[in-house]
Amino acid sequence: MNLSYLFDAAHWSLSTDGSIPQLILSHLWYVVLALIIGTVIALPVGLYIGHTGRGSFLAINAGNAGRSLPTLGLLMLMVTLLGLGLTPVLIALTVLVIPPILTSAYAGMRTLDRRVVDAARGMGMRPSQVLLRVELPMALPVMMSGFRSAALQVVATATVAAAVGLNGLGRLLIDGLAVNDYSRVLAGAIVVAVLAVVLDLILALAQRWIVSPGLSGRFR
Amino acid sequence: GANDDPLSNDAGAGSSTGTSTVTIGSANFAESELLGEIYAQALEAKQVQVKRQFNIGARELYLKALQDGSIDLLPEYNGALLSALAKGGAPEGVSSPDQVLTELKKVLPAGTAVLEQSAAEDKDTLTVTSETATKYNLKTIEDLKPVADKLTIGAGPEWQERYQGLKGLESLYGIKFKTFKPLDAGGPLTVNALVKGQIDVGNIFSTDSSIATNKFVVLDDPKNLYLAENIIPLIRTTANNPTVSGALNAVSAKLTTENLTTYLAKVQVDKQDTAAVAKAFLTENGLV
Amino acid sequence: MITFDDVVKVYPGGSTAVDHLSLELPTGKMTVFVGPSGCGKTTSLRMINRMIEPTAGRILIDGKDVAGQDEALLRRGIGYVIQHAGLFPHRTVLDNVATVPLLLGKNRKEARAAALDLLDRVGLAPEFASRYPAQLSGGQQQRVGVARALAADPPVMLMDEPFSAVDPVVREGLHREFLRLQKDLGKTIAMVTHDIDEAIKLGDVVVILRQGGKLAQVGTPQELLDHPADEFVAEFVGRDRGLRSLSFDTAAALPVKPLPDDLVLDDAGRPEGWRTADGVRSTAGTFLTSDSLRLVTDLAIMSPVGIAVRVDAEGKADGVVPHHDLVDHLAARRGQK
Amino acid sequence: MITFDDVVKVYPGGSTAVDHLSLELPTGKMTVFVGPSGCGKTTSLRMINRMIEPTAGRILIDGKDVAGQDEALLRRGIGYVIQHAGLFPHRTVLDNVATVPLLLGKNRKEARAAALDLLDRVGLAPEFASRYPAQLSGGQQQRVGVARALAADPPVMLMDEPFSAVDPVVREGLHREFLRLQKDLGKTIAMVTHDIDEAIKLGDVVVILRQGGKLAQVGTPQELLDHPADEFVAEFVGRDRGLRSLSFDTAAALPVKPLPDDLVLDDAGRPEGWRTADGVRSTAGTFLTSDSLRLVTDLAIMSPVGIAVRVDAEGKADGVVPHHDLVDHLAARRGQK
Amino acid sequence: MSTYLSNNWDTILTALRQHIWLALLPVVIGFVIALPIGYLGVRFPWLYHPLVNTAGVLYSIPSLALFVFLPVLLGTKILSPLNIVVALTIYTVALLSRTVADGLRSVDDIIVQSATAMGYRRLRRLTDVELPVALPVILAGLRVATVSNISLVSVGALIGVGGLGQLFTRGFQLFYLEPIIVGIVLSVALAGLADLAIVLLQRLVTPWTRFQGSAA
Ligand SMILES: Nc1ncnc2c1ncn2[C@@H]1O[C@H](COP(=O)(O)OP(=O)(O)OP(=O)(O)O)[C@@H](O)[C@H]1O
Ligand SMILES: Nc1ncnc2c1ncn2[C@@H]1O[C@H](COP(=O)(O)OP(=O)(O)OP(=O)(O)O)[C@@H](O)[C@H]1O
Ligand SMILES: [Mg+2]
Ligand SMILES: [Mg+2]
Repeated sequence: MNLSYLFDAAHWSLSTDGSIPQLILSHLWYVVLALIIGTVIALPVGLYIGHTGRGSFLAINAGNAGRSLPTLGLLMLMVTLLGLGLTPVLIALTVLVIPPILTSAYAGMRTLDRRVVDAARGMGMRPSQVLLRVELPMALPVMMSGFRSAALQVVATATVAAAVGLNGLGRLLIDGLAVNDYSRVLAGAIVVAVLAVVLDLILALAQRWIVSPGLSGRFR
Repeated sequence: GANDDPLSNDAGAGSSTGTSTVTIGSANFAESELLGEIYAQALEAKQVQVKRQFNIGARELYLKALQDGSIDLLPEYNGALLSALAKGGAPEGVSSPDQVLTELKKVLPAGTAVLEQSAAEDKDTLTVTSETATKYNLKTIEDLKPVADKLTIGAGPEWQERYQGLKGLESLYGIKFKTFKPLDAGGPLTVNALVKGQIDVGNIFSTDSSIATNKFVVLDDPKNLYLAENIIPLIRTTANNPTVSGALNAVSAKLTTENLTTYLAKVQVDKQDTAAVAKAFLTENGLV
Repeated sequence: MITFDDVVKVYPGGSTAVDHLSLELPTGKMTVFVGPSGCGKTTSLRMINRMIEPTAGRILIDGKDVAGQDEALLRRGIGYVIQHAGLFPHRTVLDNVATVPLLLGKNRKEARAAALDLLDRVGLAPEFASRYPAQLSGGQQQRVGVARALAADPPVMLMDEPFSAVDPVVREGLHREFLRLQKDLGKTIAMVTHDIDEAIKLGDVVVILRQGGKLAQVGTPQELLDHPADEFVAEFVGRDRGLRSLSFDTAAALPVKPLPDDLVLDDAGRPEGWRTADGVRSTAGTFLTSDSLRLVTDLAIMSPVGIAVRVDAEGKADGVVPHHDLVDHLAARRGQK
Repeated sequence: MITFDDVVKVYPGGSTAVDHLSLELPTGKMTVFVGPSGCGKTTSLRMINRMIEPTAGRILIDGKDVAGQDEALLRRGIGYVIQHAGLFPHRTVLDNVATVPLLLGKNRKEARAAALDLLDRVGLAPEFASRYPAQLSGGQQQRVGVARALAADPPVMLMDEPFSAVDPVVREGLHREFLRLQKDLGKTIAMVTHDIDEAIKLGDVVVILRQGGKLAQVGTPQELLDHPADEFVAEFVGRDRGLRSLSFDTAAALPVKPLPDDLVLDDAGRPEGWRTADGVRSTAGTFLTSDSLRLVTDLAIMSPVGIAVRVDAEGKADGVVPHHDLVDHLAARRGQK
Repeated sequence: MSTYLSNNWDTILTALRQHIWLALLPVVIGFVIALPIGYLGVRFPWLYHPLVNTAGVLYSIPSLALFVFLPVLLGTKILSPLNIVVALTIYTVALLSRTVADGLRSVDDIIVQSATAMGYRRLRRLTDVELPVALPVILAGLRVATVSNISLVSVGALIGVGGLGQLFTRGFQLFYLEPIIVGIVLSVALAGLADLAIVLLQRLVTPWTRFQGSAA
């Protein structure tokens, strides 16, 4: 294994075009955008389906159908239709993150103790208060695990952006492959994996912070 | 000739060590695939067993595949192949088809050979839209020099490293572009980016029908940065025999830049099936 | 007062859960709904705070039809204790209890102070306030549930099998505490249980429902025990009816005899036992005038000489009741009714 | 016979669950372990089939130390009914019951036929055989659990709160069935409950444990009620001790008086009620010689005239017991002991 | 579209067949490998978290990088479908070993205990009781693994072995929608069919789940 590319200081200067830090930033940009868009779309739908119980068949199957859409094909389709740019990549990545977020939001809402929801209604909470103050906090652990797996996947898959001329860590893979520089490909793979792990760690910390100890069992 | 069971493919690739199947590869662009298909049908016409393994990727990848025996035969371009194989790129001063061929034969990897090269050529070019050409009054690559710092160039990622890419442009012509956008080697990304104005200058192959379709302007290369790029079959010697070389040399003899451009347009513009276009070429040239 | 006026509930699918129920739940008293599983107890209860809407009929609280009122506001004025507590797992005990006051717009500090006070009332030390429900035992959770329902000081409370999740010993304790609390607070309470013993012990009024949501009988525990309306009620209140009915009469009117010589007392006048041929044997317990006739019966049976001993508040023996006298008293009591 | 020989169990972490327990569980009898939550009942039970290994001491079945035996083989010879049944959700009721016979290498057909027979014995119709556990009510699941434990006809059975998951009415039925079954089968049974009433009703021998896994008392139910070893046991067996102890004596020895005139009979000689000033009033029930003295007491209290009526197997009145006579009988009974 | 289909029927079928092989073989192999690994994660609880974390890391290696590196690591030929198979098997194992562990952990302890108390030995208990009861969870994971494998295979087209993915690159080079759409439709349909097949299989092998949550 040739790690020379990874450990070459020249590739780590923030000011050089195409340096690893720059690629990480652009990579994160795609990841974060896709996660935000995906969450904005999938979360309300998943919550709604879980809250009302209506359309649960859809939720379960849309999850699997979404997963079955090949990201590469979708990306190429979008580029062919829309031309180069961020949009086609974001569409492909968003489609990727929607299923786990949707299904986990749904599952989180479905598996929580209905008696507690009943108690909340019985105390005179309005539907929005029941959702925001009781159901949502209780569904958080399951929802977070869905979000984390979405994040893991999109970090790995955002490398395809480079295949259509964008930046991100995929550049190291695609360019390395094009110029037969395995050390660069390896650097790309390692940085992506490390990025995924670090991101997951951050999300795990965030989860610990936003999920009530009453649910996680981590009592102070 | 279908490779339905992918695991048997491994055994098939071992063909190079004796059996009579020839595995033909191609790079991941339409012309390479068309040429591969033409080779395939020409061989099949001579009762040679053929296996198709097209669309492999960049040269760096398919050369590896050739060396490890995954494929036996490829349509290649003599200049590009030379720059890929020769250490430090193609020697300076070498540019005519014959010079290139001579140099190429010196650096071929062990166990591989080239057959006769054809007259058909498909060169790297620097191409701009007619608007850009008018705006900056561009006719040759040299004309880019005063304005290059305002322009973005798009090409395959490998251009960052190649002499016949950014390096040669800088050392031979003294041209340095504002930015380089890594796209694909003369492929749809580059064409599209050029049309949409996301790049100002693009690396497009000379036979590409998009040049005509989009009324692009191809800039002349007075200093011969780009080598001759004659189409030439690259083959593993174990797969070579008189039948095979005979058939392929006959194809090379009939290939010209013009007829290649015409047939390629049938694939690229008319979206005809590659196999059908290849068959038409062979029939019309009396090769089958 | 809560009034059920010819209330019917038919669930989609056609099962009749409550069948033309008319009832009055007196203000400041505890009314207990009891009956076999599936007889419509929970349904009846939940129609009061409109968690379930009746198919026909009306329910009135102090003369006002609940149907016309804003659901959320109505519910905030009615404490609701749910089976298995239904505590919010993501909130501390304190915040659970403070929920309704906060919903009503109380300021956080006040609400918490009030909640702390309530925890004390249901017998939970302040250190529980910052725990989460998962850190409490079942019985403690039930108490928090009760405290939470009481938090907004609602005049009406609904309780659905509030004590079912805990073991008998803890339940006993919760009962005692609850009765004490209710004596102070005087809420109008509707409670559901499937345990007839609990109903008889806690209820001022007991409502017995039968399968199909029909009213079988309503009355005070004593009335149900003494005069079950039919076989179903008699069977339901059980074989021990006679003994159970003794629970409702105190020993106040029970005539006592002076202390006999063979009752051994200590220096302070407290009974130590009966002098018998085998030596001194335990009295097996004593009773106060406020204890039930049932206890006296039990003591008389257990006593080595068949005599129950009465003591005063200090524990000094002040009279005895031979078993035969007790039987006479029971006969006299029967005659009065 | 199952022998606990100075058995100690200390869990990692240092909590002593069972503290120097020595006991004998008689063959063919039912021994019930009872005590407050966490006192080591389950632990004691599970050491018998080596689900838990003792820290010190030995457990012997018919004189053979269980520690020396192959775990799996040992367990196949001991039926185990676990709390909440623990049925295999992926197997039908029939296959659940046939599990151990199949493990023991019986052929499938025989095992199933035997299982069907057992389902019948625990009162489950054959149509339940092909259902899955999720299709049964809680009480039915418990029966399957019992049937499964019985399937290999093991001489020893362990039952951990086998009836706790069901409501009181169903539990009553299960008790009756189980007692009938045990009368036929005569297994050596160790059972755990936290319900003293259940222990007294079902146990031939009752073992009372106290907190910390110490033995508080062991004896027949009667012995425990009559002579609790200390305050803890007395408190645990409860206030109703006197009345409860009456449950163990039948009315067989109770002297009766001839039928008085004011007892109204129908044509077949069955009692209809007492003629009183208000008209004919119900006898409030009758008793057989096999009924308990507790029932007679209850009837005497409930009776409008303070007299309990005895009937024969056909329901014909054959004698009466005035409450005072009953009290005399109780006094005489006390004297004999 | 129809002319494209009729002209390229053979190519499409070939790609489809290769796609099926490349996607499903790893599912089978991965499942067989994941079973013991998942079991270990339950048998030795301290292994569970390392297992889950390793699976997470493996899953976050970009597929393209894996496709490119495997020949270097395994000494396979660069175009060998074996690379794809091994790469997808790695993903499958990462996904399923966690699912198997979670599934086994989800088996109610009371059930395991009662099996033990009936005299089951460890292995037989696993095969007769724990695995069957965990099946619904495991099969749900298998559905996800199968479906995502089917979609991942196409990435192989970037290095020349990609089943239906070749239709994507083809269409992409020609700026031609038909092959891409055909590829996507076939890929999704294939995933749908495989998914359906597992659902039906699940119905067949876990009849008891149909009643859970209904009665009692
Ligand atoms: N949402 C519903 N849809 C249809 N039928 C229902 C619904 N809820 C309850 N029922 C039926 O209505 C009847 C009364 O139910 P309810 O919950 O009021 O009984 P309960 O007396 O509280 O019983 P338990 O003691 O078991 O809690 C039952 O037969 C029940 O099956
Ligand atoms: N695995 C364990 N590790 C540590 N302590 C344990 C363990 N199992 C039980 N204990 C402790 O040992 C004591 C006895 O437990 P056991 O389960 O035998 O009680 P039990 O009498 O069956 O109680 P219950 O009526 O609540 O079922 C308890 O204090 C319990 O906390
Ligand atoms: Mg209810
Ligand atoms: Mg226990």
